[in-house]
Amino acid sequence: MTAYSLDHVTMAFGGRRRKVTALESLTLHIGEHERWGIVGESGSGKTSLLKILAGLIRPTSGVVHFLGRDLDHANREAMASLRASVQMVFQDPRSSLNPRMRISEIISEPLRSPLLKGRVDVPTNPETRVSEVLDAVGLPPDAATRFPHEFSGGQRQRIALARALAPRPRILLADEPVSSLDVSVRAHVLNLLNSLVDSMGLTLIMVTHDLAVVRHTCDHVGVLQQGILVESGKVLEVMNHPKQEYTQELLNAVPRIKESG
Amino acid sequence: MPVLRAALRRLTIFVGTVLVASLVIFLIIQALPGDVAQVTLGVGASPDDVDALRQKWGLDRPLIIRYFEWLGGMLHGDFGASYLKGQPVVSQITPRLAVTLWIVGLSIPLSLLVAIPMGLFSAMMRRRWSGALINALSHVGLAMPVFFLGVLLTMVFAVHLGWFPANRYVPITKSVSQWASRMVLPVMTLVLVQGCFLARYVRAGFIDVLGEDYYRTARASGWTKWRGLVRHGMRNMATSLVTVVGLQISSLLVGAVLIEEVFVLPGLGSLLIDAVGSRDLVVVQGVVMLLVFAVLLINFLVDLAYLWIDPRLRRGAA
Amino acid sequence: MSLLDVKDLSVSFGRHRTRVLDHACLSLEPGQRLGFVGASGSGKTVLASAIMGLLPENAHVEGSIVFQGQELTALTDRVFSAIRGRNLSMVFQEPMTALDPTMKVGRQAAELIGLHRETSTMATRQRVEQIFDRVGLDHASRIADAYPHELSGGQRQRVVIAMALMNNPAMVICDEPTTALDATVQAKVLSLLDEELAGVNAACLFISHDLGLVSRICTDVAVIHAGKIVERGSAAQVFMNPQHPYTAGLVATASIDAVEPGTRLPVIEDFFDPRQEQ
Amino acid sequence: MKKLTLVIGLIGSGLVVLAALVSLVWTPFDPSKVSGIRYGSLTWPHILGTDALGMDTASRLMVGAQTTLLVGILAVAIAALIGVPLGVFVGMGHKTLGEILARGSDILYALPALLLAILLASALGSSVTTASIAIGIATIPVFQRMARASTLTVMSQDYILAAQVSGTPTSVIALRHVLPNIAPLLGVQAAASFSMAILAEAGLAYLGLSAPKTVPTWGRMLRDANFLTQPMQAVIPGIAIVIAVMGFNLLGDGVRDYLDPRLQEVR
Repeated sequence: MTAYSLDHVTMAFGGRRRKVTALESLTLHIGEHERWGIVGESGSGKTSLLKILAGLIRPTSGVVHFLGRDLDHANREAMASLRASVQMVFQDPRSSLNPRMRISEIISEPLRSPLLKGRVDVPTNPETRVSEVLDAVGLPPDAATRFPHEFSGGQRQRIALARALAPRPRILLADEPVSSLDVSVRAHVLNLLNSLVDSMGLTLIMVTHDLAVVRHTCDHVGVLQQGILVESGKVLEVMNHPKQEYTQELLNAVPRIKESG
Repeated sequence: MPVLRAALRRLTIFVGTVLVASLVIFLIIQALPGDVAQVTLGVGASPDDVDALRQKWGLDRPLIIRYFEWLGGMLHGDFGASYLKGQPVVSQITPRLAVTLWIVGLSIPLSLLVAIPMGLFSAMMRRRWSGALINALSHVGLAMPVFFLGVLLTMVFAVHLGWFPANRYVPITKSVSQWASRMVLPVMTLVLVQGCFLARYVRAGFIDVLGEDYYRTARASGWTKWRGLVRHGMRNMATSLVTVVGLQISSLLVGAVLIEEVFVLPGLGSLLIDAVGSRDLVVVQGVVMLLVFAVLLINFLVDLAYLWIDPRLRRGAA
Repeated sequence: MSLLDVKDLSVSFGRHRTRVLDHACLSLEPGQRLGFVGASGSGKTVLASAIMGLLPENAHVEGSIVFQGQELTALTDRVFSAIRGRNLSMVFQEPMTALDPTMKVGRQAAELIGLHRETSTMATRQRVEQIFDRVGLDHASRIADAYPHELSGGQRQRVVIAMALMNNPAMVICDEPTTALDATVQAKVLSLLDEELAGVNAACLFISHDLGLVSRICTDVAVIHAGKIVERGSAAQVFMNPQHPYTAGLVATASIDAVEPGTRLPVIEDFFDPRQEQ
Repeated sequence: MKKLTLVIGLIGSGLVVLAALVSLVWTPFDPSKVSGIRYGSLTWPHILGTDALGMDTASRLMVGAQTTLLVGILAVAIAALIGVPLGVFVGMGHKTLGEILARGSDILYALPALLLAILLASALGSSVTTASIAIGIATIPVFQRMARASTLTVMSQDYILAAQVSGTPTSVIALRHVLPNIAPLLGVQAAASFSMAILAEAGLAYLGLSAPKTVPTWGRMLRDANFLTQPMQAVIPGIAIVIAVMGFNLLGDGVRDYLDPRLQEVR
């Protein structure tokens, strides 16, 4: 089954005089259990794409189907199913955790969503679920009673992951999940993300500027350049035989240790 | 010309708000409880007499017509005539406006002259006792009611030392030296209080600049601490200060009434208070409109100043 | 004699004297490029600020920093200011905020000349446009008349680099100069830095958490962990044959593409247990 | 430094609250009773002297503290209860309404509180309540702007997006995320506005636009004192005003520094 299918989706912001087109006629099909990396630089429209997939904004034109249903904001049923099965991880864990809430409150927030009431596939006991997911992301159970500022950047990103996984989503959206972290912490979070996506059979859609991360984590890749999807396909095919000069440029820009010094 | 377009946009907003404000003022004043004619003649007056007076003052005609007459009159400088004295409002306002404008016009630039060095110093030296002392001083000044400081200064300089006279105001046209000697204490009072008030904003603004990356860049370029802060901090600090100074001018136009009360100066504020006391609504209406117009004009000028200070505002984004 | 000689430099902050840099020793020869690598919070930026004399007021500095034969820690602000921007300059991390938003970039760049030399307005302007041209800013004259907010991140960082190179300094400190930039822009700015540093034969202290970046620019590498310099050597030696376990961990985590996709990535703790260290 | 601010603030504001509380049950003399001694000097039993009518200054000063606190509470309550919901509402993204409100609050913001008070006093008659209402209304835009600005900051954080992604209703977001995060700033603003209200009311009282002569307030006492013959009768209420204003001001600053050093210096 396809998780998302986007048909000629265009997203434009601003009024008549200063119109900015973030996405232009984008067509993309994402199957369930696939792992997609959407690569682009600032201004490529990748954040808009993610927000459309999360149902936070509505495209200016074009059609989005989610699990086969037309994702029109008027279609309450489709929206409810989207909210109940899609979760998101953000770039900056300092900004994605409310500093005045305890970790247990943060993680259980999606569980308290009115959209989940009466659904059988959703954990019913928040406390048990909080300790389950804390354990899954490798944090001690006593973390639940603490506040975000008591944790390091990498740990906070684990907490954000725990929150996203709490309601047992089918699809995980990730917005540059490791780019605000040190190289040395990055590996931890990527390992965790990989194993969680594996064990829970999630569909992953990750937006990033780093092709190395995509190569390691994803099986599909889409390259966005100034709102246009210039290339997409299986990761290895695209990376080994890039059809676009821009993709090649991105590949060259991946920092790696130059052996010859 | 994005600058011109932005300026024109602000001008349109300014004219629009002045019109709306004039309508609101007119409605509030005309709807105030108390029939002017009745009040003027007293409770015992016969209804016929009251009606006659109403007719004489034109209070019997529809509101909307009276509004447009008033508005049209003001456009060529006619604010109407006082109900009580029959005198044109303009002739009452003009001499008093001069007094208030002198006070405000002198004290604002002088208080900036006090506030900027004070704020600069206490920002840079905020971890030393000297900066903390200046900061504490500005806190005291901030808490000081103008009328209290006015009374204190009068006690010391006029009563005790006898340096300045504390009696009636003399217009500048009569005697410059007499006028000046009577302006020293009121202006000094305002400068001390306003200076402390503004110094707090100047300090906060400069402290912000000290933490900015561009200040570090300036230091790395070879600016010394102080000169770099003045060179790259002044304009950036000014962006926040301009609004405050604008508000300060507006509040002083009315707030000067306190100073006028302490030093017995015949200014605009005391005219307003007197007119409110005697329910001379035409005068109240005229003075309030004039003040509100001045306030909105200052707001408009502050907006224009922003366009000049902060280049980021010049392009579209308002 | 070395260009820069840092001896036993310790920096601590605040009333509790929290020590963020612990007896750091470091030297740089003229024209030499040293990559300074560490995680965030390891004290690498503090070292840069200490050399530039731009530490906040609540910092306590012990030890010595000798630059071109002059003891920097003993200088007054006025004397030090004459060195900054002329012999010793710096490129900062965040191009979006590093420039005064209320001043045209050409004027800001011109200040570097005005502060350190006496020249005519005409000559200054020519020099600014010439160096803007050199750092790859097309239409140098138009850029010079622009305000920072009118330029892209890459353009701003080029302006900052141009300013750092304005007076042909003997040494440039680069503090994560490309982290805030897009990947492709990052690569371009990096090779620009490489060329220009070589052009004026300036020494460089390149601060980064990313070994990949450092390996492109630097001949030597120092690794800092928790305020202490744990390893120092030539880039080839440090990357190929790291001595300290922490460095080995850093090297292993830096190259994601050396690992089979989907498998577990190595982490620092595989090599180095920080508790063991203390 | 930081602790000192808080301590001085606590002492200043504490003195005022204490005086007001004690005066509810006890004052040295009946504050509105005329004693035989007019223009009394600062001697026992009238330790702060008596005024021109022979009323005990110390007692009037204590009762005046009640008025002072009442003005502050009333004005801040009016301003915050109207300004904060408006600001949060606009900050959470109601565009057309936001534009209209912004214009309205711009005008109100620019209008001097004193002008409003004069108009209101002439409409409703001068009393402490009228003065407080006028000051409160004039302070609405301060709270509205601050609430709006800090709401915008909170709304730009990713945890809001995270809540939206899970389908958390807007009203819950406002209560769970926005209000707790803007509360500290609003508290500091309330303390600053409290002291500004005290200052403003003193000015109105000095002009005779607040309490009638029978109610003892500090501004009124200063107005009624004859500083040529009895300077201390003007100086004492003046100092009381300074202590109260500075106390609440420093209290706000101190609490802000103590709670959250990251908060900017605002006012």
